[in-house]
Amino acid sequence: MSETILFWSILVSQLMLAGAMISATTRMIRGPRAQDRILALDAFYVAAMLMLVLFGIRVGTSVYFEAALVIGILGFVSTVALAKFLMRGEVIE
Amino acid sequence: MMRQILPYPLLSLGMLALWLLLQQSLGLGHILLGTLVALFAGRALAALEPDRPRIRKPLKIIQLMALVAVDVLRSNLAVARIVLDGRHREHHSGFLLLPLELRDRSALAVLSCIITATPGSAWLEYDAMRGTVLIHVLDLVDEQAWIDTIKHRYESLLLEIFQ
Amino acid sequence: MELILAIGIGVLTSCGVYLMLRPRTFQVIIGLSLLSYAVNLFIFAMGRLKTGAAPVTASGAIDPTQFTDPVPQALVLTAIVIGFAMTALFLVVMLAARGVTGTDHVDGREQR
Amino acid sequence: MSELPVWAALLVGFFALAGSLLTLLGCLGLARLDSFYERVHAPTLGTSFGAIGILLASILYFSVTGQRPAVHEVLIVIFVSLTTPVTLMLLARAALYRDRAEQNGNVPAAAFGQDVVVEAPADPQA
Amino acid sequence: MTSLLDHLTVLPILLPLATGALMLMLDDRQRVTKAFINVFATALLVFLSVAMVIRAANPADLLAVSYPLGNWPVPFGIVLVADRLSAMMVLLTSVLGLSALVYSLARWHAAGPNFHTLFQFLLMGLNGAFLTGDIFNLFVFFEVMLAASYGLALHGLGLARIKAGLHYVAVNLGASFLFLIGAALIYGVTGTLNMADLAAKVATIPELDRGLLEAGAAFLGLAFLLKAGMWPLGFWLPTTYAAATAPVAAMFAIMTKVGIYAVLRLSTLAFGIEAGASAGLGQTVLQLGGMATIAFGAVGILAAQTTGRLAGYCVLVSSGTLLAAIGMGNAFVTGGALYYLVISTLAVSAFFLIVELLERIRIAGADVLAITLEAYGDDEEETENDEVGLAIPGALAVLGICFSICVLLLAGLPPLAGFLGKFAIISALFNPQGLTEIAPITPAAWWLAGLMIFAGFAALVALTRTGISTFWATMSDTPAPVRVIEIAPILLLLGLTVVMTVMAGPVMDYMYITAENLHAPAIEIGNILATPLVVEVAP
Amino acid sequence: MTPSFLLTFALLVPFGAALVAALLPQNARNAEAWLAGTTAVAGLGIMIYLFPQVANGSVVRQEIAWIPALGLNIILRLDGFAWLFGVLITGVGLLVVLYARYYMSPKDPVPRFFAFFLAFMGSMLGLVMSGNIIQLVIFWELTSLTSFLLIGYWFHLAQARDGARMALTVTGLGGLGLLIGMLIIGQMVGSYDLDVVLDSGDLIREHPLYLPALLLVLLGALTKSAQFPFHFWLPHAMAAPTPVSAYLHSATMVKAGVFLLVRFWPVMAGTDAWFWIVTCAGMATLIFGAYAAIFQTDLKGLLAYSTISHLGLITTLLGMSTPLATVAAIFHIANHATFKASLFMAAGIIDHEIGTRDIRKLSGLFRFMPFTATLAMVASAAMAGVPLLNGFLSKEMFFAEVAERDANPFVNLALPIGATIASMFAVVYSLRFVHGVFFGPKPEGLEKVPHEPPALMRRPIEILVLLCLVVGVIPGITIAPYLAAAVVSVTGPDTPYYSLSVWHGWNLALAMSGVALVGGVLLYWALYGYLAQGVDGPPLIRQLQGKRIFERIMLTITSKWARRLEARFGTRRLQPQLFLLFLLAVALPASLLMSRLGGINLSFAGFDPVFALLWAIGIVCAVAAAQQAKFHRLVALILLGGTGIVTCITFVWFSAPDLAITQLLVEIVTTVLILLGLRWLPKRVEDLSDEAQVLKARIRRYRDLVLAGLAGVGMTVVAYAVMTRQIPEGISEYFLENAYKLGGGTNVVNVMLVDFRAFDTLGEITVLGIVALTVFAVLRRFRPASESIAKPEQQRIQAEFDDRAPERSQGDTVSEYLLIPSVIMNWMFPVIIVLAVHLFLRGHDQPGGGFAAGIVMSIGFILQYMAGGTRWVEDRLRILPVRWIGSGLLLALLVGVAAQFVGYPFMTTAFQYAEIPWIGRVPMASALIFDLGVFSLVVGATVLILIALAHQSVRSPKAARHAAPIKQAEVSPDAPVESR
Ligand code: NA
Ligand code: NA
Repeated sequence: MSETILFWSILVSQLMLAGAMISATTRMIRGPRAQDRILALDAFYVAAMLMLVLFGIRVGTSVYFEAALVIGILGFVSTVALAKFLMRGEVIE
Repeated sequence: MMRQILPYPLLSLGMLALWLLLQQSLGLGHILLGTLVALFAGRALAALEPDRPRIRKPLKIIQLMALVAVDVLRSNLAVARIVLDGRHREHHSGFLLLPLELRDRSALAVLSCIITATPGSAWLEYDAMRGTVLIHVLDLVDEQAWIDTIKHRYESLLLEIFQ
Repeated sequence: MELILAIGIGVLTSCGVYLMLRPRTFQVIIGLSLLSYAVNLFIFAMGRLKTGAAPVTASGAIDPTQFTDPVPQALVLTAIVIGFAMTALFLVVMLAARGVTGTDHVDGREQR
Repeated sequence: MSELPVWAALLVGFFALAGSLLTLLGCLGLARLDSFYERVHAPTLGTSFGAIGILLASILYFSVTGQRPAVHEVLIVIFVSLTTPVTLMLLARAALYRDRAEQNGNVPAAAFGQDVVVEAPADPQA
Repeated sequence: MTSLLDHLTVLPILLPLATGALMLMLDDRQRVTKAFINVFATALLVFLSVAMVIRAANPADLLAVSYPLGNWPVPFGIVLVADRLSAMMVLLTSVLGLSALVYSLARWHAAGPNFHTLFQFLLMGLNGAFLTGDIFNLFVFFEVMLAASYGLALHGLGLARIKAGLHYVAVNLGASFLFLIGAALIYGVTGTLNMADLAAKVATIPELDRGLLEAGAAFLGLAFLLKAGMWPLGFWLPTTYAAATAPVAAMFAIMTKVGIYAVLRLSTLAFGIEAGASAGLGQTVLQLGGMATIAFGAVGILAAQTTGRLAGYCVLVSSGTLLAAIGMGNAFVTGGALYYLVISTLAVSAFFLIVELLERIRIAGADVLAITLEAYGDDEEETENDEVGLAIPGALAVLGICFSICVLLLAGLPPLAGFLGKFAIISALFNPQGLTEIAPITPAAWWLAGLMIFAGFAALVALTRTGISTFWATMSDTPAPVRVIEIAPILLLLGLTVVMTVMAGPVMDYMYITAENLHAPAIEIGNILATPLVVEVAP
Repeated sequence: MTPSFLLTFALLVPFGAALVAALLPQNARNAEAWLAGTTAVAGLGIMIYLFPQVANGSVVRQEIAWIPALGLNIILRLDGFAWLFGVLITGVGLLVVLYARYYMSPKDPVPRFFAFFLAFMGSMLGLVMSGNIIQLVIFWELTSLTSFLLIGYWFHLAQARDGARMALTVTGLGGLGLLIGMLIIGQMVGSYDLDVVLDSGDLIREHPLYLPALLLVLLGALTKSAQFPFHFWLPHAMAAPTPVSAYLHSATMVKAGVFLLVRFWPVMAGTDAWFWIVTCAGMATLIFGAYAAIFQTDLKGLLAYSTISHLGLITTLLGMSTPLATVAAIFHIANHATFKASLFMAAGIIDHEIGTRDIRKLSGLFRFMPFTATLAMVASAAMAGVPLLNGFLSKEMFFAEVAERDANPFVNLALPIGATIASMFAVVYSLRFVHGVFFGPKPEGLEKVPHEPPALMRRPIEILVLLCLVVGVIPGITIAPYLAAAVVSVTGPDTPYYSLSVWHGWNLALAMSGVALVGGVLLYWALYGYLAQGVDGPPLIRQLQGKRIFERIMLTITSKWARRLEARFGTRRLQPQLFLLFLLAVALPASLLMSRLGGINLSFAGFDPVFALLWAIGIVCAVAAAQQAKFHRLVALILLGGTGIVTCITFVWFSAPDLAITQLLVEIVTTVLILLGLRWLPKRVEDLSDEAQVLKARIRRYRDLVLAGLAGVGMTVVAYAVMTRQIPEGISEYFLENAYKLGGGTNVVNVMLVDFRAFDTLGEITVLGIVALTVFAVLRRFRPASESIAKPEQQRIQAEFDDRAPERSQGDTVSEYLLIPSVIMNWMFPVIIVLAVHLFLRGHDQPGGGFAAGIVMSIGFILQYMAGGTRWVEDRLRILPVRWIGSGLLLALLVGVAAQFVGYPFMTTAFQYAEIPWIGRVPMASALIFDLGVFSLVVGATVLILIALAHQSVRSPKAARHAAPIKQAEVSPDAPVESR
């Protein structure tokens, strides 16, 4: 019983996250401005991170937790770099 | 002397907590190792010499966090509704210039985090000279309500904690 | 699952190869990145696919069939590192070439 | 996947679904909202209660199956809510600058002095 | 494993690595110290590799040549194998290394930072590639070698080097991907990375998987052939080599040989007579490609407008000859080819060193470095380095003699070893079962022999043209000075070819036994798979 | 001294002497001459001493092992024929040395001359004494090379350079042909030993490869002895000093060609192919050379063409394949050497004393140098075939042979007529030489009064002319025994009888001689008027200039065609190179896989919609990135990030947490890296160039798309095929089973990296280190593109804004921009450090490890750089990345070496569980220290790469200043210092 509940709820959740990632991807592709795309990439990162966490639940191991944590702690670095590039034309001054 | 070893006691404590959470263990060995790591991390931050935030009332932080949690949950639902409404809703979003009394960089950072982390409001631009901040609000029905919320719920609390 | 991954590898390869054949250095560097994704996934795939069988063993005796093949993973790790290094190198050479030749064409001059 | 009680499964499922739904809505907003400044609000759904929901599910699941409290997921929540604002702030400010420099859209002028007009960059894309 | 000699196999890799890393701890301005360390280490490397060749030639213990890294059993851990071929290649590398290094001390080592470290890392990569018995480890050492070569190819910078460097990097990155795909595919089909283990398994691969295995080998082969400069994969080579600084180009002469070595090693080990249905895989490609390379190289030699490019095309001819010879799959031909390999490498290296001195005669009095510095340097660059060392008297005559020796070697004219190498190959082509056994000459043999002769003639024509215009037609009264440390390495390299001419008998014997072992690898495969481990060390 | 040792000695002495000669001082003419003379005397002495050994047809032989495995040993072999050549080489050599002592000017650098001369002598001796046919080729080519050096001796003269090059090219080509020919002969008989070859005549002549072998050997012989149509190099070789001509172009080198014909006569002659080719070439050369000689205005040119003609005569004789003709050929080889060498020397004396060799300017010299004139006249007479001189004898034998009846009526007629005509021409050019130079009016316009040369300079001529006379008058008691020895060694013991007597009675040969002599005189008389006009070159065939044709051919082949071919079959552009690489990478494996893959069953088992959606995203991102990469670089970079994330999730999906973490981290660093680079890439704007170009580009794009598509399909098929196959029994189980037991870690991948396959990791981090150093080196002298030297547009606009607003100062915008974010970015620094330590320490047992930790640490640094800027960070943190790299490598290395000190192979690791109070069991694996090395290196390398790039922004204002055409007005030293 609990297996079934878990299976379906995780699957649906993952599908929703995949949907989230698809939305973000459309924004990444459609733009129109660079800031929109970067914003979308940031959202994409977050959805991906949550996807990893859900995957951990799905296979019942926390061995993939660090991967999610790395996105959580460091995922913003590349978006920060991109944002700063937009604002200043260079990442490190 | 103490300041050299432990320039940021609260931060180092936080790092120790981080370490222990990462290890998922409260073993003595991990506490010892974590302390070493935390001390080192504190020294590393000290090398960067950022402004040393002076926290007067640490306990108020918990109150603030609870407040924020509730607000964030509320805004989550509100924004979710707006998104679901899609294009059919009327435009309410807009910019908001907010004068602040808060000057401490760390406090401002916390405030900016709160405002931005709360769905529906985003911290755009802080003018240090005048102490004003430009905020974008997704559902800007009542401008003054927003100003009041931020000033009374968060700023005053932050002023208490940091100054 | 194998099919999806195989198609993914194929598409990444196609994009990578196509970009590496383009005349602008930046296209080449993006192509290099895509191609290295493809190649890394390909190496990884050579160990066959298993879900939820990370090669992190317990300390006791273990049953090897319960785990995925660790060898390709070790190879991919090496390949990722080397790929990163080479991307950095190519980037810098590309910048230097842009500086001295005045064009971002891979041949250092516009093709007539 | 050892013996997970039904109540826990239900709870885990609920949190996971709720979190994913919020994240999905956020990203939908990203796709559907009209201007950049509106879209900037959308991802925070995912980073706040979207993340909290899913991570609660994870905490619950591993705490119940692992027979000991697994709370390290909290770290993700903390750091995500600490770092996302940084990104958004930098990005929004950059967008503000670009919109002002190009004088397109209804963005408020710089808070100080007169709005300085400099030739707009001829780059619509990057 | 208690004596240094027990670890001999791994030392040619460790010594350069340690030296290179150690020099990183020194400030870049301590160039003299670095030069001393480097020369000392490289000389030591020569010494070690001589010991290695001696050991490989007279193996007291057949098992001593394979070295199980980390004391892990073969085929699980990485094993190093210092058989006759590997030892010979390592010796060649170290000799070239010493020569190029000494030459570079006259000026080039100061043209950019960390030259000495990169140089040692290049040696490490080369030696590792020659010594390893593991396919993926071969990839890693290829990359070490390539990375160092990228650095060295760009050393000194300037327009030509950067432009050539971009192509060089791009093309070789493409090849690296193929290498990875090939190695992975082979692993996916056979489940092993160890070359000997692979060789033992090839015959027993299910028929259904054989196509995949061979496709994997084809990917690997392409990567090797690109390094070897086989037509149509070698167009980058003349440009890159011509653009590189002289000592670097001299070292690069052996980099193509790494590709050749890998082709030879894997084709004989894994796809030799014992490979069942896969025996002789790719021989046609090698033959055709090799011959096309010779033809293209010869044409390029004639067409070359600069001596540097000419030298680059000489490399191609050498590669083509070796590839086609290996493609014959005959131990006699391989034996001759090995001799030719050593000779042509030494000759081309020496030639690259000479080319720069020739340019100096051409632009008498002009300082090459000064020109590049003026054009591309910036003022913060080091200025302290004027040339080092004593100028030699009669520079023109000595250079002329060296150049002439190079011409003889490269054109394959008597009486020097270049001729002997070609003769050994053609003689074996015509007499594949030995001189006294009568067998008809195959069309491939005719073609190859003809092309080799043609290439020799092309080299003769072009090099004579160069020599005449440099030594006879330039009326420079005051030839630019040539330093002892510039001419000494050239003399060393050329002297070695003379020694190899005089001692051709024993040297050829070494090559023939090497070739026989290569073409009958069963014993070596068995030996490697039976590499003993250190069980317990007595306190 | 055994005879065989003497052979070695005779061969080595000239080469040794050459070395000594090269080292003597520039002006040591006497010493050089003594050295060379002594050498020649020694050689001659040895020859004379050895004559008894070879007189009766026996052979002196010495074998020295060289390369037994290849059947190539040094075999010195002296028979009668080689002896005859040996005497010519040393004897004429001796005379030439004496002559050269006086001929060479004090200004000429004689060491070079004598060194080359002696080396040539040695090569020639080696050639004639070769007992191994490969060795013969070796010395053959050596004579080409040394003669090249001798011809080019006066290299300041363009004609000397050209002549030398042409001689080398032609004879070198012949030599290469000869080599192949010899290789074929070796293949036929199974040995390169000359004696074995000479014993295998029938085998060779009946072998299917006889004709190619013959053609190749003849190519060598005919080029060397300047036979038509390869004759043209010889006249141009006359740019050499006259002693060289006298030696090389009369007695020795050109004779090497006919030597070869004679040497292989026993085994190759007698066939139709031999007869037709050799005889025709010889006859054509004989007539053509003689005809051309008549019309030369240069004395040496006349002699050169005469030499060509005489060599043609010898070749014709050899072509006839009869033993008696061969006797005549050998005899004429010797005779021609004597009279031609003396004539060259005489011409040299004239040139030396008068300063010109132009017949048109010379005349009436008899009255100034009667003695020399007489000598030259006698030698010329010998050349013309006047009775009682040696030339007459061999020419009579020649006539006798061509007059022999042959089965072929054409041959029957053509040979005697051709021979007579050629002889007539010989008389004409001999007359022209004598009459034109020594008789007639006094020469005009000469700078100095001509006089006899020094007596010693004349002595060689005297000796040679004496020989002509003596042999011509009393051949039976002078030349006969030596000729007999030579002949027997070639034609064998059954050589038919031949007579050397001067008078053979009235016969056809005598009649032909008479016709030639009388006809020649008449022809000279008839041509006198034309010749007096002094037109250079033979009429009718003047246009047929071998040199010009040769040079045009060489130019066409070596420059025009070669360059065209190089361009056609090669490229210097990158795109075609990569295209070919990928094309082969598709085609070769495809050809191996086609129809061998067996059935591939499409299986949808385990299909997961989530995973499918993920890859849909990944694919869309990749394609979009590919499409955007040209004009919208930033967009491409962002989309690349999308694909990267999908890749990373895939790794997690299929159980590779380490890969996922590493991929993510590298992804982040790569993005920052490319962004750092992007600042230096000026914008690309779409340019709409002409239609044709657009069309061409489009076609190229479609072509590339097709290839890329094929590559993708190939990878898909291969990857799918392998993934769905049975897993082979491989090495992986060992690692899973033993990672903990023997490696002390539960994360098998990490144990592989730091233990099982740590050697790979060592190499991999070395690569990273090397690349960092290279990046550093390249960037140290980085010159940005001119368009990107200036500050980025954004910064300029913002600075301008700050400048205009009264209450602001430059930099306010950026500091406000970063005011709040930088606080959080600083706070993250300790967090990242803790994360790095965490990943590092857990690596051995859980996903993580030194590499991941290193990247995390460097991201921490980079984040601070982004927050505070380069100056701000470097004021606070001192990072010495190069040291990090060095110590990382050393640390990793030391762990490995430590094992060696305790007797284990390199990289053997040790681990142990230590009980530490309060803490418990702690794994202490030496691999951890190795991983620490990895960490250190990765931090150093990554930071070095990124920081080196970042530093360009700090440097760029300086670069901009540097690039400015006019430097800023410099502050004069006495100006007051306003600010520091
Ligand atoms: Na917000
Ligand atoms: Na201002």
